[in-house]
Amino acid sequence: MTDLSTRIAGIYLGNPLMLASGILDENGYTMKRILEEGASAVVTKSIGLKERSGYSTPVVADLGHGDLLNAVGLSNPGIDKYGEEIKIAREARKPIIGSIFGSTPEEFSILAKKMEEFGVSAVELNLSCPHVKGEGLEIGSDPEMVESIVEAVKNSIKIPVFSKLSANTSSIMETVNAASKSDGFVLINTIRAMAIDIYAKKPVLSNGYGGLSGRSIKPVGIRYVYEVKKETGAQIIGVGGVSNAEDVIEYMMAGASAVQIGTAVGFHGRSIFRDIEKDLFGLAEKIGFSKISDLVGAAL
Amino acid sequence: MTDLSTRIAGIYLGNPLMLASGILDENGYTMKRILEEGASAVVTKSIGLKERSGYSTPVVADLGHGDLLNAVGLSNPGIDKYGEEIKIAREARKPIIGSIFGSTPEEFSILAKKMEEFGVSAVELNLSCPHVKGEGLEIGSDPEMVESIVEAVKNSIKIPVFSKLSANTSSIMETVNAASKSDGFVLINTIRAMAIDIYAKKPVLSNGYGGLSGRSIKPVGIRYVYEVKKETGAQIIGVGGVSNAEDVIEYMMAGASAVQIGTAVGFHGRSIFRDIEKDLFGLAEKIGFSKISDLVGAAL
Amino acid sequence: MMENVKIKWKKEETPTVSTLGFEWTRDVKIGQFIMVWEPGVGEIPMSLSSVTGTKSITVKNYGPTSASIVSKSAGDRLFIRGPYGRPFTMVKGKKLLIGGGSGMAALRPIIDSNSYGVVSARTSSELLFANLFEKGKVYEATDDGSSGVKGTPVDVLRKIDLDFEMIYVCGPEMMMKSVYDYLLGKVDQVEFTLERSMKCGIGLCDSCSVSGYQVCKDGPVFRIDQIGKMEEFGKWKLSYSGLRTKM
Amino acid sequence: MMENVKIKWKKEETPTVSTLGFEWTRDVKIGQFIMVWEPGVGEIPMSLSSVTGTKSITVKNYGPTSASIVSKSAGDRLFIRGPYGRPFTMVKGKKLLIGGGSGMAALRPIIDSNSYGVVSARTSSELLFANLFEKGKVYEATDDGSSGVKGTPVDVLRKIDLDFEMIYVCGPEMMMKSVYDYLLGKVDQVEFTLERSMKCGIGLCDSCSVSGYQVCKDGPVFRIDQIGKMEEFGKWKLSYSGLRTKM
Ligand SMILES: Cc1cc2nc3c(=O)[nH]c(=O)nc-3n(C[C@H](O)[C@H](O)[C@H](O)COP(=O)(O)OP(=O)(O)OC[C@H]3O[C@@H](n4cnc5c(N)ncnc54)[C@H](O)[C@@H]3O)c2cc1C
Ligand SMILES: Cc1cc2nc3c(=O)[nH]c(=O)nc-3n(C[C@H](O)[C@H](O)[C@H](O)COP(=O)(O)OP(=O)(O)OC[C@H]3O[C@@H](n4cnc5c(N)ncnc54)[C@H](O)[C@@H]3O)c2cc1C
Ligand SMILES: Cc1cc2nc3c(=O)[nH]c(=O)nc-3n(C[C@H](O)[C@H](O)[C@H](O)COP(=O)(O)O)c2cc1C
Ligand SMILES: Cc1cc2nc3c(=O)[nH]c(=O)nc-3n(C[C@H](O)[C@H](O)[C@H](O)COP(=O)(O)O)c2cc1C
Ligand code: FES
Ligand code: FES
Repeated sequence: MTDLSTRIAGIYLGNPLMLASGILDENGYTMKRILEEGASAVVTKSIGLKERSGYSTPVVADLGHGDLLNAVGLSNPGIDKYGEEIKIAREARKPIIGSIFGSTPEEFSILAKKMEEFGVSAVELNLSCPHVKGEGLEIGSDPEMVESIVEAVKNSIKIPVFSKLSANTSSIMETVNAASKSDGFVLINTIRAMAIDIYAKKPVLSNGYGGLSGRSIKPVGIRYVYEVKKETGAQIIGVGGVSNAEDVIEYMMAGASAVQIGTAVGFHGRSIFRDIEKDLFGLAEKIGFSKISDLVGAAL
Repeated sequence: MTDLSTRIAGIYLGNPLMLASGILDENGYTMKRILEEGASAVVTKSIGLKERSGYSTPVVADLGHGDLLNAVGLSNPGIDKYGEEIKIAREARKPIIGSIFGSTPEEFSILAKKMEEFGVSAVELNLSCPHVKGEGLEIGSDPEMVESIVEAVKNSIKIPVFSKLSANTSSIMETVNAASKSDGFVLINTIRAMAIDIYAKKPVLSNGYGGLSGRSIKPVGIRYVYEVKKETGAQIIGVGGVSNAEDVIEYMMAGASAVQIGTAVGFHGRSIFRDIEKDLFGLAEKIGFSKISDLVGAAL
Repeated sequence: MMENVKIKWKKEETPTVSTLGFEWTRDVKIGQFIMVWEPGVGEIPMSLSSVTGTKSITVKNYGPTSASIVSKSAGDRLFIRGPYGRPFTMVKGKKLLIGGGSGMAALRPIIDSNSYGVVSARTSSELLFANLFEKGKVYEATDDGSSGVKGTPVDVLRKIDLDFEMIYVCGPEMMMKSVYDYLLGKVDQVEFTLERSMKCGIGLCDSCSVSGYQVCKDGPVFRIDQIGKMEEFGKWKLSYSGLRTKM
Repeated sequence: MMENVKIKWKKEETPTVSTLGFEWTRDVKIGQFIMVWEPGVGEIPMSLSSVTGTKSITVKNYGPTSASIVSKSAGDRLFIRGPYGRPFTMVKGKKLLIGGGSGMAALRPIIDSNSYGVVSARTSSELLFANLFEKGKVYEATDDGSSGVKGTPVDVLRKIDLDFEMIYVCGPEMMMKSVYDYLLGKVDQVEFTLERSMKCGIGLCDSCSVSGYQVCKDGPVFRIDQIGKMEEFGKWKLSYSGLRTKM
């Protein structure tokens, strides 16, 4: 019997398929349902200290071919109120990973501690949020800041800490080294992008700029997973454009111990988790594996 | 009658469609044919001081959906021998832009001067080649180096100088500011990426890593064209994923005065220039323009 | 994928509601919706109030985006994407349509000679599409009693025989909750169209979810037995920020 | 898009040439080619030597990549993409096939009872597919005279009547150049398959171009009048780096 289970920083996953942050994880009931319908874990929406409305609609644009552009703008109810959603989601009795964003190491620590109190299995640091000091820059592009954040969070909680990094960088290894105290890396977040409607003569998102996700960014995600695995051997969760079983295997061969699925959940529906799981069983014979975790890094 | 002509740094283009660097521009006869078959200008392959074989095959991988991964590895015959190809291409009597790469300001100046001697209309600096000092980093991610290169080249030649920038950056404005003496910017080069064949359990390119081009990167190109146009008002040539007339209009509304086409020439064939030109005439009425250059920056 | 269509005609249905007709070649089923984008204003979901021939939306002037749509004229462009969502189950027999406010827009394409209606609104002038039912087949309910029963659709339902092959309900969630409570146990062929704030329309953002179901994708049409399993129906919704809010 | 197929059988054709058969559902026309990838070694173009039923490639052990392909066995995987390029024009009447070295691989699917062949090679044991022609319909030419005429295909052509509906030529470019020079002005229904070093196979890299035409996309099959317009044919090619080199 093919074994699809895997582990990331000691957390057992029944299959390598997790829900990515920001997709169907605002409402506790939705997360619970997604866990019941096949995801081995969910990552929450990125949560901050205070309630935020984010940008007004349109916040997403379907670009066709499985690609999406979004600028939701980190809307969230604030950490205190979000505990209620996690409580509901925990009824599914599977790992929940709390994603958090902030602008200082202190903010990240407070958020991480609250997440730990709410009973999540790990914390994911969204290091792609805007930097207060640098204009337009992400926190993740300031290695000193990244180092302080990871250190502060690691000192505040006992559960594993994952750093989610941006692909908008000239050197991912610089950020990886700065975040080396993390228990693992989540690669990658969306890529800076934009689309213009030529009839409206306007950007299609209310915010103008947005982040590209979906099929198009898979080769970018694969590259960074491969590079970081090769350079560090660290534990990695691959994200970006996973939409079928082949994509999962590709990420795992590049070095990921598990993957997260975002955009494709929208295009395919929540059944994507069960459908990919079924296809993974089918691929086991064609590719020749009995334990999927044996494939981690097979292409390195 | 719809006017499709445009200008970039004073260079007249009969239509906004140029051939991008590295695609069908190794052999002078090919460039000549492409100019005769509808491109308003061609950019040469990036040429260095000495002959280079580049990477062994596979150097490209068709990823489907109009996407391509490549790692050609800057193969070129060396600047001295390349003059012969430019001589052949010049028989078409349309602008030729000489793309050059090097690792020091001095190298870039020597190359630029040779290109000027060969009779090109402008020089395009490929600032995405590997940096000798930084491991894995591109020259374009070192602002001081970029500044020295642009300055050195500007001091060496009289024809316009375009800086072609990478999207692999946490802040494109930093590079743009460093290259502010350029007569224009060419945005963007390929995006770092990789693909693994799960049956071969190996990267599909001989070099492992490669650059993503084609349809997928268009939203990334649009974003940087928009951002740089908005911040600087500089003249811009948009590149990345242009495959039809709508894409051309989208780049122009984002701020590009002209576009370059690479990957789509392969998938569509050389006839893409004439076909897009025809479709642009068709779109003129639907969108409402009589001079295509009036659309430059319309979405800003 | 965003598309754009030219508005062919515009018709004022009530003082606050207008219908916009446009040619659109996509195949649309009754109950499905589109996302309508007003560049520079916002993007909101709208049911198709006509799904064959010239298609249409029937829009209530409510907030900024709907106001902007309603202010358009024939010849203007409408930016739309879709159609999205699961449609109604169509039946041949006698059917009852219960619509509150602009909710009648989604039900409009169902109206035929075998349809009965319960049309409700704040006041008489806002009763939408009541005139499209055959004579004697429509019941009205107004908050102010200016037309028909003074009260809610439930006040009408109490008075009529529920012998229909299918009952379709669309309106504000609290109205539907009261209809649901009344119909529960009496009939089982009922479909409700839920309305939640929608950001993406394609099952990604979670803003429209009710008890784990995405209204944009699993709905907007749900059967009464599905509604019965939704703890959040008529009780909780998430605000634009994601804050759990009592209805 | 890379695909992979399992090798069904392997047949040694000459001491240096083997044919590999595999099932592949794509529709292939005679004269088209595929790119064959040997992971860790290289990727090279190969004509299909059978285009219906079980497909095949016929490979000459030449350099590292072809050697690696030839060393494979039935059951092994072959990584391929394609088919690429423009095929031969098929005719019903009498035809002449002129093949040099492994060039016969591309011509093989044309061989039928109405085909005549001029098969050339360095030496007798390397004559490829000469045995597939009907008796008396094949002429041989070897550099060392070990079989047939000692010389080139042109030495054969001089001796025969050129009354064919179509002449197909495939082989080393200098051989084809001499055939071209000989046939020019005598016949006009001739098709040549050009061979150039190919990096991309899809019309992007320019490494296969001859006078502005991409052999991978506009060819590999060209008519004699097209060849006539190619200044570079038989004269110049670009090396792997792009250096203009005399042939
Ligand atoms: C499936 C479905 C079908 C519908 N069909 C119809 C129909 O046929 N006819 C009809 O009249 N109505 C219909 N509606 C209701 C209609 O979509 C709403 O009336 C409409 O969204 C109101 O938008 P508004 O901008 O006019 O009003 P507002 O209430 O001002 O805006 C609501 C919208 O504004 C945005 N928004 C809200 N708060 C914030 C904030 N804090 N920050 C930024 N943005 C915010 C959101 O996009 C929200 O959806 C339907 C709804 C659904 C779900
Ligand atoms: C359309 C077409 C159809 C063909 N059909 C057949 C056929 O049916 N049968 C057959 O036997 N042959 C065929 N050939 C010829 C065949 O492709 C060559 O013999 C083959 O490329 C030889 O490759 P090799 O690696 O074995 O030899 P080599 O000569 O060692 O390698 C040639 C290849 O290696 C790479 N290379 C060369 N120089 C360098 C360098 N400096 N750095 C890095 N890489 C380099 C290139 O990819 C080059 O194409 C065909 C060729 C074409 C163009
Ligand atoms: C609508 C949307 C919202 C997102 N919100 C977040 C977020 O709040 N925090 C975060 O770390 N990533 C967020 N992401 C990024 C995803 O988690 C993921 O990294 C990215 O979409 C790539 O994966 P995909 O191609 O499978 O979607 C969001 C993505 C989308 C599409
Ligand atoms: C095969 C290939 C080779 C390329 N070589 C170069 C090069 O030598 N110099 C350069 O500046 N860009 C090079 N590029 C990048 C293109 O010029 C262009 O910036 C990129 O491909 C995006 O455009 P596209 O999507 O239209 O292909 C190359 C791209 C491809 C696909
Ligand atoms: S509107 Fe986004 S999930 Fe339904
Ligand atoms: S092989 Fe690249 S253009 Fe023909």
